[in-house]
Amino acid sequence: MHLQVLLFATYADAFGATEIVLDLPDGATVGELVTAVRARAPHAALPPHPLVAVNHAYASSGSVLSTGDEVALIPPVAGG
Amino acid sequence: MHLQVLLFATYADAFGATEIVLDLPDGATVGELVTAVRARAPHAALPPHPLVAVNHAYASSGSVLSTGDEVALIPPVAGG
Amino acid sequence: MMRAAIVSRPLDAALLLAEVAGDAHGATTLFVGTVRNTNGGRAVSGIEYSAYDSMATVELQRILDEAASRFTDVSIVVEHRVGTLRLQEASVIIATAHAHRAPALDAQRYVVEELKKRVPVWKREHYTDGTREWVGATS
Amino acid sequence: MMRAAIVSRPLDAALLLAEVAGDAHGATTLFVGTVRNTNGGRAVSGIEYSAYDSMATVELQRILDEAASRFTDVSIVVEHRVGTLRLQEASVIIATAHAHRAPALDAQRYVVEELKKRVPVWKREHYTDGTREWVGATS
Repeated sequence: MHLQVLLFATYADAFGATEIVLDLPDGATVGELVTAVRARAPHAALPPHPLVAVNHAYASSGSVLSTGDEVALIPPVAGG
Repeated sequence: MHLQVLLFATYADAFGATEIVLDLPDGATVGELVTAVRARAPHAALPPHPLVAVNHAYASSGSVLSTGDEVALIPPVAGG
Repeated sequence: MMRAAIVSRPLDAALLLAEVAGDAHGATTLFVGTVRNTNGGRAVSGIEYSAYDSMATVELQRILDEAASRFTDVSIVVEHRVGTLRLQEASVIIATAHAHRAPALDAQRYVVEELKKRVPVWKREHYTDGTREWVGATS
Repeated sequence: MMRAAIVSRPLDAALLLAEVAGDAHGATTLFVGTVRNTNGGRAVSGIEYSAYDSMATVELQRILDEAASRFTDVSIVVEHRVGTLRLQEASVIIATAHAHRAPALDAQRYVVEELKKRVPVWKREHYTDGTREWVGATS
């Protein structure tokens, strides 16, 4: 399945993009998505276990993804 | 020594006055003043150990009073 | 900036906020105590606040001095109003500011709690049935 | 009254105070986060805030829902601004109100702490020497 992954702040800078598209097997998990993202830009500053949001909620690395999910990699937040 | 004692809120209502004058021996303490005030209006709603302020600071019952001190009996506070 | 006052005019939240503001501050807080419409199940029409003005001012100043030593570099302005207030009018406003949020919030809490315990101010509630009563407990 | 928003216009403390006001409330609080002039010893000229807007709004709403269940009958309005802010401009304002002061203050603290931990907003500081840097830790 194709998944669009949103990038913000330092992650967007590291990848030079605010969004990347991945092709993952059906049933892939959040953890597998992170591994695929890191493989794609091995030198980028993406930690092994970044915060990930799926459909606007934080998701654990075991969460299973579906086509159409809105996935986002969330750098350490600094609002307020 | 003559001492003026300020009364507020429920205490003022109980005594029907916002100020009373007492004649106490030199060296009288806050505790002795309270006893004298209670003796003067035995049926008024003044508890045995009311808060007392001397010169704008809370004082313990053992504090010794001097002529010219500003003494006040402080009902339970309810600001804010 | 540290200032405490007992006043007999309406309180203005925006003025107090502006008074503690400064570009070294990252966090500003406000606490506003207002007259609410019920207490203990009775319908309130207003509250009459009275104070031992001279001592109340001194006691508020002592609280600010304590806050200044606990929360280094905090700014605090507090005003307590006396007189008869209508529903929703502010009886007390506390504004605090600090470089960081924790001391700004801690100072706000410290001042409101100490004020409630120590500052010689009293209130008599006016009820919609025309009766009035001194309120002993703080709310 | 519960409302959360990510906005790109200046924040107005007086409007948020008025929005949570009500004559059943005895206590109203405000927390204002502002751009301060230094961080880590560097002179700051402004801060650029960005957000994952859609999720930030949802996450703020979740925090308000949690506050509503912890602090029954609390009113809360929170706005976080995005864009480039100058010194002393407000980046976030949280207004809370309740019949009693403890839940109003506790809700204020809860919302600000959870917001700092969970809401996807980032800031890049602009320094007076012309450099810029993403800020990882909250202040």
